[in-house]
Amino acid sequence: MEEIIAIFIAAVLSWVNFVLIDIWMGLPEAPGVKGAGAIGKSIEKRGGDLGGGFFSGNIVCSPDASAGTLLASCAYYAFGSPEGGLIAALFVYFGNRICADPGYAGTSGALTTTILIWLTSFIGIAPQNFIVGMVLAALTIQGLYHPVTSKLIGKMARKMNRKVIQDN
Amino acid sequence: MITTANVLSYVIVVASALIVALILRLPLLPEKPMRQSWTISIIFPTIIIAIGLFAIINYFKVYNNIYSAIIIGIFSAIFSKYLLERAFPKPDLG
Amino acid sequence: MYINSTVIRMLEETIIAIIVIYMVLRLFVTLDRLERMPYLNVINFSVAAIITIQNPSPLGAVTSMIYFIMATVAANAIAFTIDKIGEIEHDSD
Amino acid sequence: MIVIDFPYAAVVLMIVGALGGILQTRPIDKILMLAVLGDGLISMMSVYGYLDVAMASSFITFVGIIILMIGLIRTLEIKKAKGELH
Repeated sequence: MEEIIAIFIAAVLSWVNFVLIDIWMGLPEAPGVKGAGAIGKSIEKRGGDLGGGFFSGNIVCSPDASAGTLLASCAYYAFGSPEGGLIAALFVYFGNRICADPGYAGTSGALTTTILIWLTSFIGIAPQNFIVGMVLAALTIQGLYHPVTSKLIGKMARKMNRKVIQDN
Repeated sequence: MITTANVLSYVIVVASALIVALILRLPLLPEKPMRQSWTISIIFPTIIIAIGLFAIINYFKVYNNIYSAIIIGIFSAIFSKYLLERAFPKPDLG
Repeated sequence: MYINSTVIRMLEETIIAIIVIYMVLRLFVTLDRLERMPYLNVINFSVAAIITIQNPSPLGAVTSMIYFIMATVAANAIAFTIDKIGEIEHDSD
Repeated sequence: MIVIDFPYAAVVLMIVGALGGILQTRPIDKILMLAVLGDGLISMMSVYGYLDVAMASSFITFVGIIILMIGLIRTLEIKKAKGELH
């Protein structure tokens, strides 16, 4: 029972971490590549919000703070020390440059996740709980029902002053 | 495992990379809409590359001394100044 | 202690397996092509997680990173191609 | 407590990828289902501990998918230039 509570807390923490960093780094503003714009317009056509759609498409098309959170917790769990998070930040930066992205979101996501896991290890939440928590968080954003989650992301983006920039 | 001696090594890596990058005249920060700029600066890629490379070497516990820390700082500054644009070029399509 | 740690790993494996089976069935049922891409992304997340959970070693972590980055590049190419094919067929009408 | 081992989920991934690749007719759907099949194969290999095979296979599968995509776009452009599309 304690493990289920730990996984739930880790899921909430990683959800807040990657959604806040992705919105702050401007993912709902514009699609980085062409396929992300197509996914966003498809979600808007099915009754969602355009900013949330661009957010979802950018997560699909390049490794952003969601990938930073997942890979940093994986590397922390495998290397057994906070050095894994630093190695994961390096790998995520190279992966971002391959996918035609500047790479600020993924690297800062990996570093903040490393600090977060190191802080929560004192209250008994292990890194493998963060791995499963990140998969659950990605499920709630990408997998359940796109119109509701894209409206929620669009509302948060408008509150954090990251509106959609119409350029085309 | 990060101990106090290794924290000193990480500080030496950061200081070495910062000094060599200042000599090579990289800018300290990207320009103002920071989340969209492609400028290679000291804070964003150089120190990240230096810390990541030194963490890989530090895990294997063979070359984790001060001299390799200084060499990795110099190498990461030179890499991000001259080779990074050539290895991972900026995309031209929007 | 050993039994406790295996029980923890079983719990995580069960959660990830349920997520993968749900997502792949939903991907098979859906007909819209662009709607499938987020579901494929969740499958990539789950597989990258299970590689490290089953193999807690540095090689497992490196395998997970390489898998996830290459899968993201492939998803980028698939989404770009779906958009491009729509453009080509729409122009030819 | 109910326990599901991950190889069952990998088997479901591979069966769905193979069935989808057979049943769906457009080339883009077939290649997307090939990606699902590759996911199942790589997860099955890595669950049983063959990490080097999984690493090489993840390189080869996804680079192959990218090359197939480039070939598909080129084929459609040539068909459109010849006027054979529709």
